[in-house]
Amino acid sequence: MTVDELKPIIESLIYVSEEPITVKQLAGILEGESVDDVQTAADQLAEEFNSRGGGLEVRQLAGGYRMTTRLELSEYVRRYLKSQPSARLSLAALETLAVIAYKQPITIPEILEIRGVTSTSAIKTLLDRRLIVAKGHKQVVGRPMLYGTSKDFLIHFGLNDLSELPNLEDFEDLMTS
Amino acid sequence: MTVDELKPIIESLIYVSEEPITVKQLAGILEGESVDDVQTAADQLAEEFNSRGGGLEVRQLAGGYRMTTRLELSEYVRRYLKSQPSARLSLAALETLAVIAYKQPITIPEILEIRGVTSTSAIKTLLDRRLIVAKGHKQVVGRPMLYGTSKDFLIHFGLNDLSELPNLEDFEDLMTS
Amino acid sequence: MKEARTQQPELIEANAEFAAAEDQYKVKLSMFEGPLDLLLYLIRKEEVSIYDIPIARITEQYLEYLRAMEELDIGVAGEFLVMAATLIHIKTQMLLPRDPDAPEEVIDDPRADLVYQLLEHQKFKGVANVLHQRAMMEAAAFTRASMESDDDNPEVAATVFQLFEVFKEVMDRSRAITEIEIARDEMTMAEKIAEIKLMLNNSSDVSARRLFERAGSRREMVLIFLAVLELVKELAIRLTQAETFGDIMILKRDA
Repeated sequence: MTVDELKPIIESLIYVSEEPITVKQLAGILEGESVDDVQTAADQLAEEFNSRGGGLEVRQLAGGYRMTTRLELSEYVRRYLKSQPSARLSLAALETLAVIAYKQPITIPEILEIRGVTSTSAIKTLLDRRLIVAKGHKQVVGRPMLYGTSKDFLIHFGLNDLSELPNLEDFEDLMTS
Repeated sequence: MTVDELKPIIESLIYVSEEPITVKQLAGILEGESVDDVQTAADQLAEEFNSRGGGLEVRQLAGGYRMTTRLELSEYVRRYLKSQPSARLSLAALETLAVIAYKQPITIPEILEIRGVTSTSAIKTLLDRRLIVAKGHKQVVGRPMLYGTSKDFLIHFGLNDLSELPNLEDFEDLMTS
Repeated sequence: MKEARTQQPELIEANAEFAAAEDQYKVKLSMFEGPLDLLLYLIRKEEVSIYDIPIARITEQYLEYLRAMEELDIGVAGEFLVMAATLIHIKTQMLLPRDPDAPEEVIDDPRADLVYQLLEHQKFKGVANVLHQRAMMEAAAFTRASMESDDDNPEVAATVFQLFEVFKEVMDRSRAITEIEIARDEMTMAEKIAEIKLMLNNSSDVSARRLFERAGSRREMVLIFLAVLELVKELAIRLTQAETFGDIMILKRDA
């Protein structure tokens, strides 16, 4: 199949997929097509689709492609769906999440050491919201559980992968500025 | 708003709507816009969207507009849906899986004893989903089959090996305080 | 992420709240999530450098806040007290005369660890703000309505912790229903056989009824029954019954 023939198929698959769909998954369905071709087609599709100026976008999230409404149109969509924005994370939960995101995998005692406060209730919230996941035990005395961020974390914060997190050092001189 | 400004909004509303969305509903969200303008915009949008030759279509169905994948692509969509795990695990299956994960290798009579109810259909589901595998026969009367978790189980739960399963202490670490 | 540095809603909010407060002590403890937040606030308020904290002054202020919190009957969390001890410790270290001969770079600044911790904490606070903004933005993106097929395809939809929770529930339930059975789960027929043999070594006969009455569960009763049958088969014991429906006596067979 040519790249141009692949594009409509990929568009339909991105649409039906509930989660961001990866190039690997796409290539698996498009039997016989090379991963490279699928990648090229998906990227071209995203660019073309997004340059239409329509109400929808194909975005790269959590390592895959996902179709969403354009951010600027949220007011109308929300009005139609009568949806409430989901419960905001507390500052404590966000700070704990930030520590986990940069220091993963990390244990609860290590988080305590960095934050200076216990974070168990924040961790429980983050687990319940599936923003973090357990990543096994640390091979130290007491074998505490290690935590890291999940795929839902990337989706929730609109990231394609962890490298898109802001540079921690950028926040070094906040106080002096 | 001009007709051209209405189109992206209508596109996003058709996309998020669960049912075919009517012109009347659209006009209700687009306060201040005439039904005629909304009708014109929706029709133009449908025509433009469909003439792209993409993987999606805006169709008029049941008196409203609806977005669907193109009929010719249904084969790929079906293939995708088939590649997805078939059903959410029932509580019975999840319980059985939990017992097997923590008590493996284990026989069906032993699971019965722990759960207090027969688990045969749950076991079948778990085998079908490749979350558990048979691990040989137990050397007791009747030589019942032993079951344990599979590699897919580890992958699914993001574990490297079974020692990474959370234990009671991990659980209590979270629950206390 | 430039916008994050100029616009920090949480910080601005916090500062505004402080400025508005006539009595700066009447601050909610909840504003300071932990001792590091309070310290950062004090450093900012005093307009001192985080790299050269006037430890005596900051410590004094810190302790004043703790006292005020206590007076206002706001429970002071243990972490705040730990930090107070750390500050006092650093303060005394700073008062110790330094070895004049030690080369400059060898001199450990007693504040170093604390400064590092504060800087790290500050960075994570900054990131938390960026994350917050990103989440708000992301909440504006909607995905398509659910389709019928969606109900069929979600994954197992459980985390390892939920798996453990389910396991724990099953075990608790199991324990509640058949506590004794579980407790004696390890019991085997071989153990029962040994037990009966031991009893017969101690006395010439054993009442079968009494033997079965000792059973804590149906499972154990079955095991005892099977053990008795096994012993009969092995010709190790013999069973006698004085009268119909009477007690069966187990007697040791002489080899």
